[in-house]
Amino acid sequence: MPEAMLPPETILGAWVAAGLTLFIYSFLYKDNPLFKLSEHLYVGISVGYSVVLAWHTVFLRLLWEPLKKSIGEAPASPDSYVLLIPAALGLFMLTRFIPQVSWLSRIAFAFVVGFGSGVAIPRTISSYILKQIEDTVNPLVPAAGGGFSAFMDFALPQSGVNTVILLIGVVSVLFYFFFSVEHTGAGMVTARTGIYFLMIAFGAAFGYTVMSRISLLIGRFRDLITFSGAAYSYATLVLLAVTVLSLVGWEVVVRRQNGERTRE
Amino acid sequence: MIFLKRQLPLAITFVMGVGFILQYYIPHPVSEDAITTVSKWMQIISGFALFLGLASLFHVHAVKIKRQVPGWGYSLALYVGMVGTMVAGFWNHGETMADGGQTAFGWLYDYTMVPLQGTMFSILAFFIASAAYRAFRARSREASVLLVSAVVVMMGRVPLGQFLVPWTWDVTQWLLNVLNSAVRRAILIGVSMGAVALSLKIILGIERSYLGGGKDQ
Amino acid sequence: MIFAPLVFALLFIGGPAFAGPPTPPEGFRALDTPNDAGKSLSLVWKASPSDTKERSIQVWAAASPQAAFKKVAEFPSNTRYVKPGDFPWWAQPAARGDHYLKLPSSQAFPIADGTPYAVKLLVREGDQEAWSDVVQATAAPNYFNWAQVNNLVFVLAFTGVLLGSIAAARRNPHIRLRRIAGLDAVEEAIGRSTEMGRPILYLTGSGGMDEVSTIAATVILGEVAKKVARYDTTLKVPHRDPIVMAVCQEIVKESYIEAGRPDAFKEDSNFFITGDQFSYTAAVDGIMLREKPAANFFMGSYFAESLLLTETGASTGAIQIAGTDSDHQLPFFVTTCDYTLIGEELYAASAYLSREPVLVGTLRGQDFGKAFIMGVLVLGTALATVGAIADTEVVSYVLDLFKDFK
Amino acid sequence: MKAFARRMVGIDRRVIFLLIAAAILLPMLKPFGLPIKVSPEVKAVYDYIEALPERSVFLLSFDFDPSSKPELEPQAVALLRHAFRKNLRVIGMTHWLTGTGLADGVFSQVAAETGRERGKDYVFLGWSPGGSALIISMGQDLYQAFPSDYTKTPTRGMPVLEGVRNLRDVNYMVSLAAGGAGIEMWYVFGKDKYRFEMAGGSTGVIAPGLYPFLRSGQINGLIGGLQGAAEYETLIKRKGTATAGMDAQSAAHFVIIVLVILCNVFYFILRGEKGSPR
Repeated sequence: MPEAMLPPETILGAWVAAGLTLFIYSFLYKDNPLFKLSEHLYVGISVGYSVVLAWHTVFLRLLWEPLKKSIGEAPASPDSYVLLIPAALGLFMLTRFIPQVSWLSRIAFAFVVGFGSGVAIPRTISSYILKQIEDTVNPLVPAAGGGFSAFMDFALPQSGVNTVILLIGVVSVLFYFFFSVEHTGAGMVTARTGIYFLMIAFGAAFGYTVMSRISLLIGRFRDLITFSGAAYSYATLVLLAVTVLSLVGWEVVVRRQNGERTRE
Repeated sequence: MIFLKRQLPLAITFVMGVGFILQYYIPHPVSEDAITTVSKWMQIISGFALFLGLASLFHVHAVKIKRQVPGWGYSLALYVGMVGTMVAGFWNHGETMADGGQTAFGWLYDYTMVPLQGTMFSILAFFIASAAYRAFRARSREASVLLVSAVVVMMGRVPLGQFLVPWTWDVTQWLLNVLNSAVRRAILIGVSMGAVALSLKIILGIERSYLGGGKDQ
Repeated sequence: MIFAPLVFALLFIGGPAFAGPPTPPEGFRALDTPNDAGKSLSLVWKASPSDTKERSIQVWAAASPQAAFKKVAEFPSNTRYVKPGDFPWWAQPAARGDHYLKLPSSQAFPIADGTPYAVKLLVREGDQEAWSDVVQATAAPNYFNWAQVNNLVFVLAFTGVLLGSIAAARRNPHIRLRRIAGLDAVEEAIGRSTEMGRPILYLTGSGGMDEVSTIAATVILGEVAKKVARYDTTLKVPHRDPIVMAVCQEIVKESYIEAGRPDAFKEDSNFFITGDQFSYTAAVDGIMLREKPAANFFMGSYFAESLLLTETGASTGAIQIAGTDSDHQLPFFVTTCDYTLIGEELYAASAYLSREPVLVGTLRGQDFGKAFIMGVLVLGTALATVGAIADTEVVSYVLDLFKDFK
Repeated sequence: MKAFARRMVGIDRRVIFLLIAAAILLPMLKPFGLPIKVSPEVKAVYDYIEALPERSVFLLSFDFDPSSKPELEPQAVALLRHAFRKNLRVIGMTHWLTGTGLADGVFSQVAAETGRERGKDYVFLGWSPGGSALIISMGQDLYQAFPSDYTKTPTRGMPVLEGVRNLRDVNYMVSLAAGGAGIEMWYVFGKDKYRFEMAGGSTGVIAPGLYPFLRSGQINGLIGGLQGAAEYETLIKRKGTATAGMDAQSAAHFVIIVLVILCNVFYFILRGEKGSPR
């Protein structure tokens, strides 16, 4: 072998990763125990991971250490204990599961949701409404001049013709989401235009999403190909055989059981 | 008691909501300090909230194992994964790397969590293909428009498409920059207005379902 | 403000003809930066026809007129103009076309609130230079950002419209709302399930009770449950969020009581699976394959799981009705479901079906808002075009109202 | 003819799954290397970083987790290579708890390959909860929001953070986002108030939804999906995993396009028939 030997934990890792990947892909054949096993493992591991990191980041770094420090420096000052307020609210949140005191959790929810709503309102208006209006309202004649050919430049997002199309699009789609008037007459034309705009955008999003999902598959396949090499003692190939054989075995057992049941 | 259970939460929501709407318009350092402090508190509270979801998961699977309902073995696997990761994590003090080498916690992350999560999402690639085959039909004029636009973008966003049908690249750029932007913007404005309306209703106590159901509400 | 165009005109008439020796800048003054948190000063001076790239301006500052001055900034004299869009007309520290420089506190020159500082400018070209007078100003934090007052007006106006339309809807909840295509299918789907003797599956999405889409989904669930109770079909609602589940349990129970079938209500029609995205999806897919529901409802907000759910549902031959404001998943619902409520149609559907005054009123309020914005977009574009053709700044008195200033 | 079409419409979807797997696997084993065209929105990000002076502060937020690794990791690697080559000071962080280990790995790997030092040339702050609240907190005081970095080293006094008090001192920021907590949040709660220039890198799923922000200048550039990463790799003239994946991407897209066309052919053949598939 030309390359240096890989450390044993890397090889073991490759076997585990390749195995779990193939087990999950077995879902494409049908729902089966291998898939269920790896899926439950996945949930367990991700939960465990979150717990560990949350503990270290929230409790130690944001709560425990600053509290210890401030109380150590100024034990008499009430300011040193201010972090106990969010800690208490956090604990209130957890009372959700204790019916006798679950009302305490409402206080915590009220605090969080109240803050969230208050903070969101002016910022939503600024970024999602005013800023969007600002960029849609543009003079139809290009500021730099250039005449009709500049106006008709489709490639330039800010050109006159694109400003007009953008305006028609925004207004017609907004009109489609207008519920106080029935879509008849001129309203129908506008609403239909809105639907066409919507469908084109959905199509574009679909195409873009296809790209995204395929990329993920490429990423997984790349790992599987790497792990099928000699350096990893052909992990992918061996495990592929194991997975297929297990699925066949499982099929046989299930069919036999079903057969017995029908005979009974 | 009724006050504590019913009015107090609504009062807190109102005070917090109105206070932090006004905060936005006040550049004074006092207002800046207020948002700094409370944002930090929110960081801590949202850390606790994480445990809310975990607790229910814990409960659901504990019940399954205790009653030995069919498939309880999978719940056991879930527990093994969770406890194993937690033991490794606390043992390594939450570090994935130590002394230039990988810790057991880091190993678990790299070789179980990363492939499992990635694989789960990549299954969608297969489903998207079968959905395209089964559902992408020119049933109506709207459906045809959707279909054509999807195909053009699929072509325009990859080198092979740009190579075979060069105009798809420009058309894709235009679709995304102009038509798509227009639609997204309209949806954004509409949905934002919905979100602002909901936030206002929450602050004013008109909408209170976020507090959860229950008889004492 | 009115002479802003005049300054521009002067600029154009002037040109390089004026290039004499440097003169002190006209109208130089210092002031506390308006609408900020303090610790910063603003400098303003008039534009001059002799501003060029070669002529530079230096800013010198000191703690008092007697103290030693320190150079804090240098730039060409034809930069730092107040440009349209920098400030709204109702909160301009300087006229458009004037020079404006914000001098924040820095390590080189710290500025404290409450103490006066002295500032002067040096105009320089080649080895020739001219000093301005020394001006003084005191930095202070402000209590209100006037540049954002339009934002606040919108918040207040929208609150008023919202409360007004809710009050109107309380008096008359049967305000006309336009027909929504997917809704007729709800009845059809429930009817079909009854005929086939198969259950109905209803999902409320991935969001918590603080999302509009989830609230709409629970309201629609209430209406679906009423019909289900009347037809005597089975309803299954798997959940991802314990709070949403608690709310839905109440809602379904009330619907059964309202439909006069409290006996038919089953506590376990709402059940919790897990908060995890893919475990939940796999479990729901399992339910679809095993129990073959005749109708699947997907309401609320969704992420990548949408296609896994609807593709499996389509393969069992169920009627599928979706409604979501998650725009990134809409393409998949539109292609794989029989009917899809797009974006706000979901909110509208909940109001339409329930005729709940708060929901109907909110919908009306949002419609007013949208009508207003549509008007602003069309008239604004017209005004901006007129402004560009006539080369006038007057239109900005209107357009600035709908801009986002910081 | 109709019988054939009917059979094809009802074909087992596992056949389609196999086709897709083959379309991806074959070009990966035997790539054909088509040239990659660069879009203006990706070029904008590159140009901005290119124009930054040395030792400027560049904040890179990893707002994704392993589920989007194949799309966003190549973007992160390309951006970091560029930033380190330009000798920028890089601050890394993440809003996604489960993406923490991944982000740290990317930093260590690219830093090792370019010889940059932790604490001096870059810092990885790790994860902290709060989302928008965290951004506000960072905008006020970075050291309050992150008292220590991912390796538990105190952030105050780190050479890489010299002169950095809060988000106002950041020269450029890029959020690599896979969803909710990402680009929009950074804009609304961060850039909007603390005035730094920012761009976004995103998965293909959310990219179309970000175009309105690109148009209005709320973000100055956008790197979309694997194609975007490949474009960036082309710009920094260093081919990586994204460029390598584009052939497989092309092939898979074409299989899907052919499937869509076939589906419509069969649909039209069967259309007149009674009880045709919905």
